Amino acid sequence: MAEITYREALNQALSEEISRDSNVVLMGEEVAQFKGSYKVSEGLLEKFGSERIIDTPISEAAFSGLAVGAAMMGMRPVVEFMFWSFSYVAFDQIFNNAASVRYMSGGLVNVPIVFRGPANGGTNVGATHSHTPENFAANTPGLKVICPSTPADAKGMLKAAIRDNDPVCIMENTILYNLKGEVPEDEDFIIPLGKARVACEGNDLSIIAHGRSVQVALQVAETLQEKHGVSVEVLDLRSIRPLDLEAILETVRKTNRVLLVEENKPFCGVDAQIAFLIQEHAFDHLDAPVKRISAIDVPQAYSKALENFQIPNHDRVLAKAMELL
Amino acid sequence: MAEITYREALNQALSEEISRDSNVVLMGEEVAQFKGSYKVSEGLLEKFGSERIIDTPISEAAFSGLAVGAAMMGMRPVVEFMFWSFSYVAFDQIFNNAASVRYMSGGLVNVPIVFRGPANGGTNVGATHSHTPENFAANTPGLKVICPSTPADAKGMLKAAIRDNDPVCIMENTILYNLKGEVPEDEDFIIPLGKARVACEGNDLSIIAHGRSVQVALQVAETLQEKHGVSVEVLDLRSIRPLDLEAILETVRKTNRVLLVEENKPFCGVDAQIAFLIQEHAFDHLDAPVKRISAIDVPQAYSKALENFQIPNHDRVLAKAMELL
Amino acid sequence: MESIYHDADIQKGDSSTKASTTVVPLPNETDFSTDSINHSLEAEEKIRFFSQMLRIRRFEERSLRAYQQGHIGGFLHLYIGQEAVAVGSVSVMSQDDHVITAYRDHGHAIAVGMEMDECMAELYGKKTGCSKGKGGSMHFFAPDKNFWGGHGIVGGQTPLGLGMAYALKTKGTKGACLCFMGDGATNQGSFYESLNLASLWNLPVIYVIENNGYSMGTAESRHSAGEPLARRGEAFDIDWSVHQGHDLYEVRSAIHKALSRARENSRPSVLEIVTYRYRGHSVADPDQTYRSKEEIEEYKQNKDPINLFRDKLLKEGVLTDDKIQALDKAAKDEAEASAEFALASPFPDVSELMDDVYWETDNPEEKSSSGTIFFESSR
Amino acid sequence: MESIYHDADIQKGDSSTKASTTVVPLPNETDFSTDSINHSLEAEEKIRFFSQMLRIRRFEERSLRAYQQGHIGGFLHLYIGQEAVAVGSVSVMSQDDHVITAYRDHGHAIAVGMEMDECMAELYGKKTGCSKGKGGSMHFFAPDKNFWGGHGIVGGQTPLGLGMAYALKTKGTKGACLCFMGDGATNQGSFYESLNLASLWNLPVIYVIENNGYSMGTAESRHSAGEPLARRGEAFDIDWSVHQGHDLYEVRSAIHKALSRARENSRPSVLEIVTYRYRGHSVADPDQTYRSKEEIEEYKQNKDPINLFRDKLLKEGVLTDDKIQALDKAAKDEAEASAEFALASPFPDVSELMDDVYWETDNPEEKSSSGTIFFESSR
Ligand SMILES: Cc1ncc(C[n+]2csc(CCOP(=O)(O)OP(=O)(O)O)c2C)c(N)n1
Ligand SMILES: Cc1ncc(C[n+]2csc(CCOP(=O)(O)OP(=O)(O)O)c2C)c(N)n1
Ligand SMILES: [Mg+2]
Ligand SMILES: [Mg+2]
Repeated sequence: MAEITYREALNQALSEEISRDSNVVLMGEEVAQFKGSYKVSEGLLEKFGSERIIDTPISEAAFSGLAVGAAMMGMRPVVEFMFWSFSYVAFDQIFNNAASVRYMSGGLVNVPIVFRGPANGGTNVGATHSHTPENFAANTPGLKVICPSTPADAKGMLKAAIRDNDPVCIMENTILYNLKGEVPEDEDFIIPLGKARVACEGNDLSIIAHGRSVQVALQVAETLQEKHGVSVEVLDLRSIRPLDLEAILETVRKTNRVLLVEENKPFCGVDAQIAFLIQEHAFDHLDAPVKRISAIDVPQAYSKALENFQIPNHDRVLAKAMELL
Repeated sequence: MAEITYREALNQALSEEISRDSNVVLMGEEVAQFKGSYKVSEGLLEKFGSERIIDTPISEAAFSGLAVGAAMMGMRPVVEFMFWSFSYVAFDQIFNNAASVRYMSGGLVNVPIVFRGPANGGTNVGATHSHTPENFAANTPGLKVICPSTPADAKGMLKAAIRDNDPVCIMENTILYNLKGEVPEDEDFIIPLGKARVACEGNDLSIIAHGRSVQVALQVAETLQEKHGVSVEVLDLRSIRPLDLEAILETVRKTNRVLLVEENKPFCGVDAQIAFLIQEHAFDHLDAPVKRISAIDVPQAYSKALENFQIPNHDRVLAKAMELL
Repeated sequence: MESIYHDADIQKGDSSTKASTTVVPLPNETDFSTDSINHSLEAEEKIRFFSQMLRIRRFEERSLRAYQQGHIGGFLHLYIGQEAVAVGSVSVMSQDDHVITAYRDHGHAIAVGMEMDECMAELYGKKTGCSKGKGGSMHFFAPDKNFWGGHGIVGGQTPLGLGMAYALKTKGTKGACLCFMGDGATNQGSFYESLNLASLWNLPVIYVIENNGYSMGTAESRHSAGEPLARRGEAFDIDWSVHQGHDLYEVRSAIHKALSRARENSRPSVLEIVTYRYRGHSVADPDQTYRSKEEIEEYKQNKDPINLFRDKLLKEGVLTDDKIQALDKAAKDEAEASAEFALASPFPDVSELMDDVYWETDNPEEKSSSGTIFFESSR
Repeated sequence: MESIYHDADIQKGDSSTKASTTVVPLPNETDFSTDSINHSLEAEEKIRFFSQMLRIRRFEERSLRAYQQGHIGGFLHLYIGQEAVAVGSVSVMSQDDHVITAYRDHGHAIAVGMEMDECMAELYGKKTGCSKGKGGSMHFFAPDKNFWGGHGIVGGQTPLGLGMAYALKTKGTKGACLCFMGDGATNQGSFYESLNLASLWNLPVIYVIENNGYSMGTAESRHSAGEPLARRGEAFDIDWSVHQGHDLYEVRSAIHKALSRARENSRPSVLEIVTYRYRGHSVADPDQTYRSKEEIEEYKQNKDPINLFRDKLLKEGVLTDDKIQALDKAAKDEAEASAEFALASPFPDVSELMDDVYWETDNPEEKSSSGTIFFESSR
């Protein structure tokens, strides 16, 4: 297996699926000539031409809706948002059209589409560019939502999403794009949606996270092991909807203490729902209330002095974990 | 005190505040000549003229943004969405501009604006017209969110919202518009945001709800009292952000059993957050896991045979309450 | 003979009142019957168009009664008065062409060939409805008839229609997408984003603005600056034109020309078709604040598309009074039967509530994902 | 003497390379210096405009260096090459007129009179920044100078600017709002919704499209159909025109005319001002895929707004080489000092993170609500 970056993993997934299925196209701002704002689509224009790798104007509502319409007719578009924050001007097209056309047509019409792009803080781009709407999407029946945290997952889940017959929202992370990891080269390497991953085993405390917070959780687990001899299990949700509830309950039953970590703002963040599910289904297995660390509850701050503290960083997560022990 | 409808209560609040403060205007589709799609603004055009009661084209993004811009310069616009569902084409203006301009300007600019309109199911208008985005708004620091459930609250809280210096989202309910109740005539009758209301006292079980679900909860409380001799306390949240956490914890400490009811879709609904807060702050006071009833987790169905079952109705809430006893 | 238009009587439950049958003199307009697309029509086809318009009207009149009787809930946006637009447009479509529209979709649905039964049953929220009762009045679909739906969010279908045109072009099909929209819908920003893309990428989409003069209770002059609305295409280098929607022949000519442009040059068009709706915006609209009874009457008298086409066909000798009576009776009977069908049909069972959300859960044998996908659905 | 433009050298950390001082011959263009708004200018004013442009450039060159040195994070969108647009526009504003713009906002900020110190400190994310370090490069604000911000979402400011014009009109102020935007921003739907409202309601808003030819890496011809972009106002009955942005006098004339139209008739305008950005879209843009070095050089050589204005003033005898040197030194010193100020300033403390979200929590003595408003903020 080769060691490649998260960026390259996405690139491979796109390249393989665009090769495999003539219905798959990639569209978005600067994805072709510019190779993608984060170079995720590097080389694809050269390989597949401008009919398959399509630069769009800054018209998120129109190109998202266009892609939904094309998907209704059997194409399988991958729509890149330069940031998920920019999907807010296309909100209706995603949350009404992509999400409910199948239901409203009594199942006559499918929408096999992928919306993807980064949704994260931590790069000092301020409030308007740092939204993490995985909770909004997962609130919406009809949509699927995934947040891969490793290069292998990025590849395997993007491929699964493209082959999926339902609309899938993929929340990536600009900071993860440079993360390296082993990624299978197999062209049918697929990570099915809805399967969580035990990122590290442990017995004393479970940290459940998604997206880049998984990496933070792993660092905290290391610190806790080394400095305090505490054994932490880290569960990477990977997929928010569908959700691997079984894996969640399993780790809770094992450690009886849970810390949830995410970059979402806290009120009605994904982890509010996870916490509810845990207390509903594993109430008697909890030795302490479920705790959470989210982004601090203010619009994303620009200054790194503020933002580094605002997102769930090692120290904040560690401190909260200690409260649970 | 006069008995008036929720609709009339809103009308009075608008009328009084528009009289009181020359910066207040009402704008939205069909609010003037047509008197509002639900007649909430009946008589206002005649009273205040077309400079204060303003019909807009179907341009939610532009008129929401226009109102935010005007608020930045000191006006206090009340923006009506015919349905909150239609705010999805104006999402960016509300969730970025209204919510974060104050923060991004380091506090130099305020946005004293009210966005209001109905957000509910139950009237057979289907998936695209039945969104309940109070969870999206409450997830967003910078916004305030309220869901009045009675005529008195509708009046007192709308007046409070208009006088508030921050952006307030009011989620009303088309089915509540005809609800009657006593409403003070006092022109300074204000119900401050962030105060919950014990809608009925009880000892055995707490049902916590907001919006029309409060009315459903009260009916269930009656049934439980009459048929099963169970004493239910119903807490009406009224305000989602700010949230009366104290009142929530108080009723939990009193009854030790909690059922949460809302019309939101369940995943990351408001009640996911309430459940989390309860287990975090009153873990030891819970005799059973917190339970929830939400809208059934599919796009809103058109057929009344489906939708009447989909929204939290008396029987579904009752059955869930029984599980808790 | 009877006047075709009598929905005012419907409210009293009487659909047979006699009214004047005077042939209304046409205003001084271009005669589109000589246009080759119309000139070449067989009598049979003309009769079919006439009958289609009639069927739409009778269907809607019947649905209005059902609404008043409490069988239909939610919204009901009637197309009565605009029938020539849907029928004329669809009549020039090839099998490669596709249609998408807004919530005022019954006319387009019947014009593309949907059955009254499935449509009426949908309005009744029944399991036999075209969308199994899940979509309702605003959300009829028939992909097998190239009909991609009614859509409830104003303007929301304009990017979808663009996507259909894009898919057609990408797949090498020589078809176009007709995307219908209202005058009020021109105030949604996504429409302009779509115009730009349509022109920039040479997509075969035709935006048909059915300008009935009102966006709900707001007259065009109060909701839009600049006339005519179709001119909004100009700055994007899109061909545009304005047409009279009460003349089925004119509609056919206009759409035919735009379809050719799409087929031959893969270029978009913006067509504004001036028309009128007789009923309120939806059945809930008391229709008292924004226009006069006279205005409505005047249109009914002078521009009713069905009356006008009937008169043309009478004059051409294609139709006779008897034939008209027979067609009308058939349309009414069909509408009545559809109401009976809808009434007799079962409601969907709550056990079906969770079907049709995800393709995957509906096709468990091909399911590739795992995990929980519905939450808190406990009953 | 030195060429004004030398940001290419900046990357090498050298800002003093000599270059040719040949006065570039102007292409055959209208001479706007005879226009009354320009003709009547005092020498002092002209020098101020020149100095303003220079100050913007030196500020941004310095900020670029700071970015390269790691003092600035996130995005940095430089305005270098476009200075005459902001300075020319602001120079004809009255105290009743207001400005709002997009994320490329440093030029407008300095043109309206914001201090380099507060701007540079904002870029550094410092407490002394104009937005206390909370907004960053894209979000400068100075309401006391009628400057309503830089806005990060493309096109998102177009309805806000409309609202400012609406507020001005409602309050009876005789002012207008200048809403700046890029060529790429014309592809956002909210812009068209705003145009319609501006015209329909006669609002004194002026949309100034700073057409620098590119939306990030996408050339105008690849992002927009139909030329010129300003024509997009026509179908809404809005006056529009296209101007050259390298000529400060032309910018002044154009904006002045639009401001008069706003003031006197309360009518909107769409002005397209053709300009060019020398640097990449943001500092992160390697600027290698979408335009040639020659294209950039050609503009720098022939259309640099500062060089051209300098040459005009030299010819008019308003400026001398010495004076230019002195002004340039002052601008550089000021920029340098602002970098020092920013560096020396403290970062905001995390205890201030929750300030400036709600007016109410910042004004506890006037607080009217109760309850919990921030969640899970435990540290
Ligand atoms: C985004 C959005 N805003 C508002 C509405 C409510 N609404 C439904 S139809 C309508 C009027 C549309 O008028 P027009 O486009 O002229 O179509 P017509 O009804 O005349 O066919 C309005 C305001 C909606 N469905 N979607
Ligand atoms: C809605 C939205 N989509 C995408 C972006 C990312 N983005 C920022 S600037 C930009 C290009 C804008 O070009 P233009 O309007 O011409 O302004 P310029 O940068 O040339 O000043 C893009 C795509 C954004 N900020 N907002
Ligand atoms: Mg209309
Ligand atoms: Mg540009």
